[in-house]
Amino acid sequence: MTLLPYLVAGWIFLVGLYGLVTSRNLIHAVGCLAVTQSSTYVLLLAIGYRDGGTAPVFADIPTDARVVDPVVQALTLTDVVVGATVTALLLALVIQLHKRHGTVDPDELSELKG
Amino acid sequence: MSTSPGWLVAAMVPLLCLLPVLWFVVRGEPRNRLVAQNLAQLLTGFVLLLTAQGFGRSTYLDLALVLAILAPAGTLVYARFLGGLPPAPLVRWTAVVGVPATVLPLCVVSGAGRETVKLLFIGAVLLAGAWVTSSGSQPSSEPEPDGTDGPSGSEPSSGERAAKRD
Amino acid sequence: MTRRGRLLLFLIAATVTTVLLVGAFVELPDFGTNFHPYGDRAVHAALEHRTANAVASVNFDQRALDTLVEETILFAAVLGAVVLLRQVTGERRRPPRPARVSPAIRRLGVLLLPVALLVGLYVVAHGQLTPGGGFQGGVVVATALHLLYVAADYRALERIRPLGPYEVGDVVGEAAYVVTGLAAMLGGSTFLANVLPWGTLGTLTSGGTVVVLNAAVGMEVACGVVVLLATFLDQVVEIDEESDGARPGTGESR
Amino acid sequence: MTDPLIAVALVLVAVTATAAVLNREPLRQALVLSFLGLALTLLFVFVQAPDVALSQLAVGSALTPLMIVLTVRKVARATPARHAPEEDDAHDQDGEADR
Repeated sequence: MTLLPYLVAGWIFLVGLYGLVTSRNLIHAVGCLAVTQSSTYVLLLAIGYRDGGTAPVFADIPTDARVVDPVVQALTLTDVVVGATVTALLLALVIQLHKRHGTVDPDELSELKG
Repeated sequence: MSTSPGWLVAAMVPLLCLLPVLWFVVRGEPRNRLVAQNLAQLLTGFVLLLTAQGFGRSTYLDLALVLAILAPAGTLVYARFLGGLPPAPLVRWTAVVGVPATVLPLCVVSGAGRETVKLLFIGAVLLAGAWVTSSGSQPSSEPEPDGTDGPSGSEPSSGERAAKRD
Repeated sequence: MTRRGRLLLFLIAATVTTVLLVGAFVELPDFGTNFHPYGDRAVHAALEHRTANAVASVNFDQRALDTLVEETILFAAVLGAVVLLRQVTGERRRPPRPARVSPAIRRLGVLLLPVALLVGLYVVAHGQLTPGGGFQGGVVVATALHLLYVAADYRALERIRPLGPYEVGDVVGEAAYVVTGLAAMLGGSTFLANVLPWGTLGTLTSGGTVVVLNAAVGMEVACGVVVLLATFLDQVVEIDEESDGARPGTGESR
Repeated sequence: MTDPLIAVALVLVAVTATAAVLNREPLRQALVLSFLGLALTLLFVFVQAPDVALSQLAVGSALTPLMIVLTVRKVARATPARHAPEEDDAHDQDGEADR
C-alpha cells in the first residue's frame, strides 16, 4: 500500500502517453491527454494523504483535528481547472484544423504540410 | 471526527459493483453503454452518501447533491447526441431499491435535523433522475437527421475522398 | 517518421521513464506519512485568518497571486476558443429546428433547473466553509443553464442565454479579482493581501478577502464555461459549411 | 477501513484509464472518460480531498466528455461518413496499423 498510489499514477501517465503516440485521431489524442493529466492529480493527492486524517475543512470538526495536506489539494484544484480549459482550447483547434484540411488524422496532416 | 467502519464496509458494495458496470461501459453494445454510464452515476451516488456518514463528515454530502443534479443532465445530453436512450429496467430497479435502502438508514442515524432534510432531498433527486432517464427517450431529433451513429455510414460524397486516402 | 519507428521510440523512452519514476517513487515519503511541513503551516495560517476551508485559504489568500494567473489562463483559453470557433466566411447559420422531447424529461428539466442553479450558487457562497468554491460552483451553474437545452430546445436556451452579458460577466469576474488586489495596495498593504476583517471562524462572512475573490472566481468560471459551451454548441447546431455543395444555400451567407 | 477503499478506487482508476486510451473511437472514449471522472471523484473522496472531488465531478464527468461529444459531432457532420465509427474501431482494436 505504501507504493501502490504512486505506481498507479505512473501507470496512468505512461498509458496516456502511449495513447497519444499511437493515436490516429486528434480527438482521441485530446482524450488521451486528459487521461495523462489525471495522473498528476493522483500523484499530488497521494503525496498529501495522511493516515487517519480528514479533509482540512474545519466547519464541522475541531481545529486541532488530524487533517491531510491542503497545499497539494489547492494545487490539484488548479490543475483540474487548467486541464479542462486546455482540453477546450485543443478541441477548438481540432475543429479549426478539420475545417481547413478536412481530416483529423495526424499522419494525414503531416503529409499535407511535410 | 470519527470514522464508523460499518458504513465504509457498506460503501464497498456499490463500489465493487462499479467494476462489472465498467466492463459494460467499455465493451457493451453501443446502446447499453449509455445505460451502464447512467447506472455508474447512480452507484457512485450511493458510495458518496455512505462514505459521508462513514467518515463522519456531513459536509461531504454536497458531493452527492451535485452528482444527483448533474447525472441526469449529462445522461440526457449524451442521449441526444449519441442517438437515443433505451429503456433500462435495471437502472430503475437499482434506484427504486437502492435509494431507500441507502437514504433511510442514514436518516435514522443522523436523527431529525438539517442533515436529514438534505439526505431526503438528495435521495428524491437521485430517484427522480434515475426514474426519468431509465424510461428511455426518443432517438435523437437533432437538426441533423443523418447522424454520426447508426449503421448507415455510407453516403455518395464519401466515395472520392475515401479513394484519395490510400 | 513511420508508425513503427514512432512506437519503437516511445517504448525506449517509456522504459527509461519507468525506471526513473520507480526510482523516484521509492524515495518519496510513504503514502499516508505524518510528515507534512507545508500542510501544517498552511492549516495554521488558514485558521489564523479564520477561514474554515483551508484549501480555499491556500487558493484565495496564501497563494492568491497563483490563482490570478490561473484565472488568466482560463480567460485566455475561453477567448482563444471563441476566436477559433467564430463564424468565418463560407459558413452560414441555419435556424435550429425544434426538438421532440418527452413530457417526463421536460418536467424533470423544468424542476431541476432552479434547483441546480441554487445548488451552484450555494457551492460558490459556502466556498470558505465547506468543500466547494468558485470553480466548482461556477461549473455547476453553467451546466445547469444547459439543462434547459435538454428540457426544451435550443431556441429556448438562446432566449435565456444571450451571450453578450455572459462575455461581460467573464471580464467583470477577472477584473474584480485584480481590483480587489489593487484595493489592498491602495490600503497600504501588498497586492492581494487579506486586508478585510477576518470575522469569526465558521460564519458565512469569515475569511476576509477570500469571500470576495471566491465570488469573483465563481462569476468568471460560470460565465466562461457558459460562453465555452455555447461556442461549441453553436458549431454543432447552427453553423454549417456552405462549401462542398452538399446543401444548396437557402439561408443568407455572410 | 479507508485503505481497502482507496486500494479498490486506485485499481478502478487504473483500469478505466487504460480502457479510455484503448477505446479509439472518440464517442465511446467520451463515455469511458466520463466513467474515469466518476472513479477519480471517488478516489479523491477516499483520500479526503472533497474540494478536488467536487471539481473533478463537475469537470471530469460532465464538461470534458460533453465537449468531446460536441467536437465529434461537428467533425463527423462536416465530412459525411468518411470514417464509419464502427469499422474504424474494429481496425484499431487489432493494434495493427493498416499501412
